Amino acid sequence: MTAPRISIQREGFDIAAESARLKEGGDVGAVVTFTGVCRSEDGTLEALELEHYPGMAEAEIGRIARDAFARWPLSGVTVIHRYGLMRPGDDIVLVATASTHRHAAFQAAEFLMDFMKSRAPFWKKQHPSGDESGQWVDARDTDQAALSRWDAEE
Amino acid sequence: MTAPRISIQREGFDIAAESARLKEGGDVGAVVTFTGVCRSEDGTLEALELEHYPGMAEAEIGRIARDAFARWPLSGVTVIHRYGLMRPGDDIVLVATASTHRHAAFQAAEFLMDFMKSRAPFWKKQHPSGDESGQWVDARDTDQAALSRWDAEE
Amino acid sequence: MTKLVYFAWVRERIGTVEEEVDLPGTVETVSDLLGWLKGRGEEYEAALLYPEVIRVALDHEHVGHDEKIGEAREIALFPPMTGG
Amino acid sequence: MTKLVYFAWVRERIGTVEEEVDLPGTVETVSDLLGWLKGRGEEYEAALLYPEVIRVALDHEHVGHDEKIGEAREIALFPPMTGG
Repeated sequence: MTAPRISIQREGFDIAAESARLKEGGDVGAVVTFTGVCRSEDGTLEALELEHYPGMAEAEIGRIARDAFARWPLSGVTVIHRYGLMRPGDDIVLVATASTHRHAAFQAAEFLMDFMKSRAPFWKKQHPSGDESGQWVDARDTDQAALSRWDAEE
Repeated sequence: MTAPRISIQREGFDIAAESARLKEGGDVGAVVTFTGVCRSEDGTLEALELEHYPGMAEAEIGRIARDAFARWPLSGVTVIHRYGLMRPGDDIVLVATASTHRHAAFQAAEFLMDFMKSRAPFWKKQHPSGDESGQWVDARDTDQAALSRWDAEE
Repeated sequence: MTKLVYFAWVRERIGTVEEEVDLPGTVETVSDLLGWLKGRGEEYEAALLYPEVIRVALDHEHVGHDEKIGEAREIALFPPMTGG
Repeated sequence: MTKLVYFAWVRERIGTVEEEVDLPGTVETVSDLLGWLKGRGEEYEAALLYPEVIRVALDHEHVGHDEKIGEAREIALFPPMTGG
């Protein structure tokens, strides 16, 4: 296990570079990446604003990553979350996991994303075309429910 | 749904380019990639030789991809499998899925990999250091078992 | 003095990014804090109308409403997270 | 004439990549084919010693051993796959 790489940043990220970096962490057989992308909501969305809580965001993601390391045999974890203004098609978040075995890499990536959705201190505000002030995205019950399944497993 | 992109090739692949291509397929919110990497087997492996059945490989992967499209709301699927001689750290296979929702993208990628392992006509031969003739990798019961869980789900 | 920081629509409704406050001795738990803040004016009342949805972090750690505030130096109030 | 193609250690043991054969009328199923091939010489016997592990594809489609060969033009024999 190497320390998780966690970055909260305004800039985009390079999924190929992040994947290559993870491969250096051990006798890696599987790398799984999840990229969350800003949707156009069928063309109605002009932009998405992402606010976060500096300091706590890194701390909370660190806790989630350490939890993943404790649950699965991982050789590396990378989490990059962007903030600021996103346009449809822009990458918002990257979760990447590396392991000797594919099942661990898949499970850990899905676990990390489920927790990122409801536990990392980020808030999305949608700006539909023609709506300057925008509206805050409501938390979804399905995201909350997605967390509970990890209690039963492993 | 767009047609799956399937490629059986000797050359490596660019995970960032493949991910970007998948994002063009619709109102994508989630892209999941799985990269299978040649392991060093704790330093004992010099090379891995990958043989395949041309024609059938494309056909069988196409069937698996269509099955994934039928099970989950996907906007795109990419499968690239390399053949030839691999060195430790080389990428062997890429499975990438795109969807509006993260759960579908994760599930479909894992499904595709489980089927690729036991159903796509590829065979691995390990060449340990100092062993010119090499030895064929045995199929693993755990890979076979991984398929059966998809019967019960969805 | 305790630093209070606000995010998303909690920040917008209160109209402040952060402030330093002198908490009275009666404010022991997170729940006490939410009740006390609500009495500080219209903006606070609008932001904390439904206190049960407000999430709170003490020094960067998410806690429940019955948690004791203790020696926390930075207390954050925000809506349910919608990241990822 | 039917084209037979071999892969991995089946190919190595038989010592041939592919060959054209004239299947006798008694060979109806995949299982019949494996039995008939086994009688063609030592190499075949070595390759097909445990016929139950041999996988077979008719015209690029994976089939069970009880499948009828029918009009298949290309029949492939190989060990369990180990891709991915």
